[in-house]
Amino acid sequence: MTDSQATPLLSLRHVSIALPKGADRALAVEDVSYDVFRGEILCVVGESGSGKSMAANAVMGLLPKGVYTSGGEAIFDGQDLLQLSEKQHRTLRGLRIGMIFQEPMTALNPLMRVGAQISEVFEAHGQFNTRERQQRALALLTEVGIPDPDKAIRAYPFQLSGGQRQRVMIAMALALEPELLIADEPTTALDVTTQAQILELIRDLQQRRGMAVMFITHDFGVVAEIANRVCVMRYGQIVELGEAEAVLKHPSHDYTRALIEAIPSDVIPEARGAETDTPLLEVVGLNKVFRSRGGLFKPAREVHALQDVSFSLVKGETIGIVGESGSGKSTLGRCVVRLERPDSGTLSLSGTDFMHLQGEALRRERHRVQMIFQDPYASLNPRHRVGYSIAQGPIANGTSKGQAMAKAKELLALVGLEGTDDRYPHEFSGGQRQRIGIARALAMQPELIVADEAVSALDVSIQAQILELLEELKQKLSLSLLFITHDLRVAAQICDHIVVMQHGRIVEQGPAREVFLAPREAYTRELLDAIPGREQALADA
Amino acid sequence: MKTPLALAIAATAFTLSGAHADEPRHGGTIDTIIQPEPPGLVLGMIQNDPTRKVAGNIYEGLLSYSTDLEPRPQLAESWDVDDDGLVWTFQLREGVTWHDGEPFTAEDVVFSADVFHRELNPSARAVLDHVESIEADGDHTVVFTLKQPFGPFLLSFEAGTFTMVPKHLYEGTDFRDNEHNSHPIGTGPFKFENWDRGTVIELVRNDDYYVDDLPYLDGINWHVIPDGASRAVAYENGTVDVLPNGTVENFDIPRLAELDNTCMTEEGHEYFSPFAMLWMNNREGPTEDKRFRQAVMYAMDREFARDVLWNGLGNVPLSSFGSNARFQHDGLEPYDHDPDRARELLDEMGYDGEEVRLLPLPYGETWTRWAEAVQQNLREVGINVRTQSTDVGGWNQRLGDWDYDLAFTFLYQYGDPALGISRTYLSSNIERGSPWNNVGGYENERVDELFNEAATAFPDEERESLYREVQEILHEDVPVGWLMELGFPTLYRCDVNDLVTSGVGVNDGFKDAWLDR
Amino acid sequence: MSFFARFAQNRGALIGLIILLTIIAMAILAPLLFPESPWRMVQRPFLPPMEVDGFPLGTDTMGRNVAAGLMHGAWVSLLIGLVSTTVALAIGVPLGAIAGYYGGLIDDALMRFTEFFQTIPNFALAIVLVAIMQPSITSIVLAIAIVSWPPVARLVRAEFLSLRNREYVEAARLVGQSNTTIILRQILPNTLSPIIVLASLMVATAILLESALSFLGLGDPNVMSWGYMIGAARTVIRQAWWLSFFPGVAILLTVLALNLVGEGLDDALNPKLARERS
Amino acid sequence: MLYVRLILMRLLKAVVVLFMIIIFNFVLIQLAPGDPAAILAGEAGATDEEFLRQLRERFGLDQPLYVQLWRYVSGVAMLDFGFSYRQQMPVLDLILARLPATLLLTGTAFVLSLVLGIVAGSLAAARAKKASGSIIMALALLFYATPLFWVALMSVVLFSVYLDLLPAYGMYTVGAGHTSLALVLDVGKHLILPASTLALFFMAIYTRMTRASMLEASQQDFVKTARAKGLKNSVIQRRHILRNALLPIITLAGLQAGQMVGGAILTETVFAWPGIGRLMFEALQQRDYNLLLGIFFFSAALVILFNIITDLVYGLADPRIKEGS
Repeated sequence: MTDSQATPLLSLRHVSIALPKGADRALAVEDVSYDVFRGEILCVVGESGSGKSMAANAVMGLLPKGVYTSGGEAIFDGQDLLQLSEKQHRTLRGLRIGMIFQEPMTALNPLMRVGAQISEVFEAHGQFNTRERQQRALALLTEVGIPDPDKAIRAYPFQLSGGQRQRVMIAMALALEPELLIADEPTTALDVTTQAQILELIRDLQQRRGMAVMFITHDFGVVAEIANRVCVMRYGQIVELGEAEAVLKHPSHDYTRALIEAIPSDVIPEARGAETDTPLLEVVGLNKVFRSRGGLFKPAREVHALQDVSFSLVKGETIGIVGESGSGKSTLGRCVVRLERPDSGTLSLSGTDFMHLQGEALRRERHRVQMIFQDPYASLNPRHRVGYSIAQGPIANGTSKGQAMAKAKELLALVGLEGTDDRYPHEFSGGQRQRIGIARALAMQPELIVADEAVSALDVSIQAQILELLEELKQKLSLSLLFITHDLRVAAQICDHIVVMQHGRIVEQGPAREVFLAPREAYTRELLDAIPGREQALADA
Repeated sequence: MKTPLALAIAATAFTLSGAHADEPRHGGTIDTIIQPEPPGLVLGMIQNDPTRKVAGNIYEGLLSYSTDLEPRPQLAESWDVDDDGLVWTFQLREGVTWHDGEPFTAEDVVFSADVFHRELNPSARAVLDHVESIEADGDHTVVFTLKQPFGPFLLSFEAGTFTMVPKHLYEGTDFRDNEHNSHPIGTGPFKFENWDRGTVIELVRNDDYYVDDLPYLDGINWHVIPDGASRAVAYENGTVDVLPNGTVENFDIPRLAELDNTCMTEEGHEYFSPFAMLWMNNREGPTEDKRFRQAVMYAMDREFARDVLWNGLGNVPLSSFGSNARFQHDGLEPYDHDPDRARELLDEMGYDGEEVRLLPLPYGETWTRWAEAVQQNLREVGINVRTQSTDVGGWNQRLGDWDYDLAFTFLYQYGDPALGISRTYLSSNIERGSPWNNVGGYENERVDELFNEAATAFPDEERESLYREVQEILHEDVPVGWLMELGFPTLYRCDVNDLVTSGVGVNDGFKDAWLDR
Repeated sequence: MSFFARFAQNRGALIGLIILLTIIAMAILAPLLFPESPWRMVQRPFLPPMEVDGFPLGTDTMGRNVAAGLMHGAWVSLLIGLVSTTVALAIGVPLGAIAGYYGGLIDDALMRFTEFFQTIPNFALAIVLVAIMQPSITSIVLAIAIVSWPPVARLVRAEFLSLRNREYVEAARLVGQSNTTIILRQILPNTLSPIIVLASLMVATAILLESALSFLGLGDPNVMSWGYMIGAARTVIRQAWWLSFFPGVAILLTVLALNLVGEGLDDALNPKLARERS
Repeated sequence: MLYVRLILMRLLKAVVVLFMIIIFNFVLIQLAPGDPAAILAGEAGATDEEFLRQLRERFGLDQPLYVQLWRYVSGVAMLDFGFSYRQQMPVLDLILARLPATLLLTGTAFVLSLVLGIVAGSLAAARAKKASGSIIMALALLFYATPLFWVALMSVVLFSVYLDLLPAYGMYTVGAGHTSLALVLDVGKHLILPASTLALFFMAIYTRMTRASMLEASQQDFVKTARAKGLKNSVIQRRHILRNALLPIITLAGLQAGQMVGGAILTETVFAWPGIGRLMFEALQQRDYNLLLGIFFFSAALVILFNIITDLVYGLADPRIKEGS
């Protein structure tokens, strides 16, 4: 697709970007060189901290405060972008280089109508009169495929869904038909089906307009989906640069290989037989409604988070609850551990009614079900040493402090963090914290562990390690696990059974293999199809 | 036989008080200050100081008083008393009208005294207790018959105490709810015009005033300015021309008095002659002991208070009778500032350092400072004093409930011991609930006897010897601390002439005042 | 970076701290440097500053040493600021914690209660309370505390609301810790930094409030505070500027210092914000 | 329609709060030593039992407390706030006569402080790293730390006494008989010192708040979006950062607006401004229960009104609230 002989639209040469003093390393980006050509999509891939976004920000002149380019050049249409004044940069931004960002929720001004925010781009570059700007905005919204653009143009961002907002962002970035579009993780915060649509849109627009796209992502699936060329980064340096297909199929660098291998494959392990038939957890006809109280301007609202949800889990089994945001999967998990109280239905644990327990009685029974949380940064009290964080559960349940602390040390060793019990959470990385969270759950010797998006916030390589650890512990301790995730692929790797949820209802449930390889329901299929890079992967398999 | 006591014409009054070569001129409005803002302007219903100041120019009494406390004609043209001192006959001035045009007659006097004041006015009531009957004899004669002679009777007719109120507007109504209360109607030289609450009370000239030519001024604006410093500024920048006593802080007086075209007089307070005292609870605690009370007298540096706090104005009293009260005994040994003597007395009584509570008077900064000075004086002789700050409500309550050890106060002397002094010492005047009676709880039979006899003795020579004996006993017993006879300076522009011509100062002073501009 | 190093990065905070320490030193040294009561009338009144040895700041209306008053006043003003803040915290923190942690009806009831106190204008309420209890150190401290706890309660409630669903709190709930333990050990320690910052500002506000009350004549007559000194001096502001000037500057500096220190604490306790701010 | 109903609900709630405030204050005032009768009698310098009895009977103070409370509450329910003991006028008349002065003073100070505070705060935020920004903040801190009454006194001495530029006290020139435009100018002239004194402190608060809020808003993602569009910095500051930064300031300003009534007590006292704050202080000193309760009622009502207005304004400023459904 690419004509590598042509002059690059943007050419980075030996770019180095310095971090402020006190950061974990001196340079965010070190001696990076790559080109972006007209009509191609270049994916810059890397895990968090790889510096993949920095060069793009430097190109836009949008480096965070305290961060500055310390060397190299970025030639765009004959001029070095790194040498431009703020004023010169401004005339390029929006007009010749557009940019979209990761968080569609916060990237739009909440107080301005969508139309006005798009019109602003024309205004910034002194183009058209007010009426024409509105018309163009409308045309753009139509082009990016927003349903009911006449209405959307007058809408405020909060009235749009995440995907719609990202479309607005794209409309804004493309308003003046820039030659280069920089997309900084534009789909990371979106649900998988929405992600597929947005990727489709970007590719479509890129081809129609023949512009260059610099697409920054952490996800090799996405790379497989849209990239012409790939630039893999680690610790601020390029580890591999080449045609997408070549890199994906024959990665030359170990790191790239490791990253690609870390993606859960579509090879589904055989289901293990359950040890017994007696259900450990029985959920029958569970319902939960959230009611928000009205304010001066807000009428009261009701959200049916769970509707008639039934499934059961046998001891030693792992069940995956899969769904997109708003599907009710997390509410289900929280009901099971009784952080929420279901409105009706049955929830029993080894025969005991777990739903109607209250107060002190509930507190005494709580140790039976534990949870591993999503956000490794929020799940540990920053003011407690991790050993104590693990030990406080047993202490609360009557174990002596000395014994509990000794047990905590053991558990830390078990999750691979030997001798770290007197450190504070901020001294650990995200993956390590997740290990501590697991140790904390294990400390209670629970009958059931609920893992709520336990690996979603982690980089893909770390994600693989944690999944491995869980698998290992499952074997060793014959754990029963309720694994909640938005990622059907991850679920298929670790779960015996899969429950697919949508809008608070169970859409489909069954053995992992079946659900994954031969889904019965359209929605499940839709979910599977939306997984980026799946076609590639299937083709490989 | 009737003895004419006085017969003078008001119009001649100003020639007595000033040696101005110029003839009085008509015209001009005077701006002055009223502090605090009065609760209302109906004298007789309200007798507090600000009401007296403003309404003293609207209402009048039968008599007014010179700065020597000699009675002068006002609404009464002349008066007689019979030889027993029991039957007093007042001849009223003819042709006097109320501000609404109705004539002023003897019926108004009888109504005011016998009905209105008996119901509403505690200080008038104290005098009326001595009165057997009040009768009108035609339109212009009123006869008061007393139960027994009452020495200070003729001093009781001042406008603030014994106001004449219009019978035709008040008779048969609920006095306190009368619609005219918001627009007072008197006979005085000025008429009520407007009261913008929180800002100003405006009075205008009464064109129908019964003395020809008077008043000279077109009106008086009484400004309401709550902050002392701002009041001083108002005078400095020329907004107001007269600062009646008590309107600026004492510390400001020397500075303001130095300003160009500024005069100061201390006259015009003789009728009230405020006497600052320190209540000492005679019932309990260390203050129950006479020696302790004497020690307090020796410990206090009263000269310092006068010189520093009151800028040398006023006068340290020898004993219980002030210099403006009659019958003062000047042969007593003064309680000078003598800390050593105070310590001796405390040792002698065996004072053990028990805490003594001191209640300052919540009437402004000078009083607060004074309490601080006294506190320090007492501490220096070893008395363990704790000051209890309070506001007017708390002060009233504490004194009324006798819940104090030492407390500041000041009392008007009203020109006669029977009106202003005996009330502090009579045991019959001990009653809970009021801060103005014998709050100290002093009880001495002999003192009671002497005061009662002296009040009704006739003539004055008789009274004098009784009062001498009382003063000797009180001087020894120290039922209260005698702090100071307060000076009440009035500051004014020198081109305001004939401002203070009576024993009540500016309260009725604007009648004769004129502007030389 | 250590806490103090972060604090000291803010130059203003460092200056504030130095001023504050100086004032505390003044308060502590007062009885040593001026062993006599500051109420003692020791020289002629209205002595201007620097005129007579031993009276660097002159004397007041009654010949009392202004310098002595200022030093002794430091103690009183700081004490009033600290104690009233402590009392306000003692009311506001538990209320806010309970409201924020339990939510629902309890929260509703407590917040209505808090709003109720905020509906009456602060200063007016303080005046009424002092007048009713009669002016004394205790009543002033109480009145200041009573009018200043609602913001504490609101802050603590907001913090608790945002923290109570933090995953570590939920984890603590799941392991069976009691509500009391969770409130005291899990959440409260994590709300400390905003509380400390607010408290430093409250001390400043309390000192201002006390001086305003004193100005209206509602101070304690037994203790020499800066507010008292200004209140007493306002009537002679024209003759003796130094009487209100020095305590005025003292209040100003103290409030200034407390604010600077508060900002420094804020920076030091919230390193993320500090970086953005600089 | 929905708004109307919700606002009605708010008003209903406000009525409940107001009655609670009445009862609270009623009880509070009863705890104060002394009563209005004793004080009135005390001022007269002479009193006797009869006089006190008359006054107490007249004021209804001889009744049991619950009867007094019931009478008062039922009176207020009929919008009858009773009679001022001391001023001998209906409380409502007194308050309504003074309220405009306070509203004029606090309103002017409020607008002044808000506008200047926001302008200064935005400037300081835009120049956060420059000397000019630091100077603005230093001044704001200085104003914040300076006792209000001290500034008031000093400004009187400076502007009124030494420079003789502005009137030191009062609301208008007494006896000048100004009408229409002249009166407006006269009142305006009198307003300058008290309003700016009162505004100074609040301006300092708004300045600091605006700056902090703007710095926080400038970290938001949409600011980066705006920059990516190529918008000028000044446009970003105004349209994106400031507008979002104003939201918390609206909340704060709503709270402060109510509190200003209380804060005006000092200003009104020093400048002899015939407002409600001064009236309150006097009523308190006089134990003029009805008047004091009436003033508390009205100032609380003002606070509640400001809160409702704040909510409405917030709703207008933030579409998420207005159009959230």
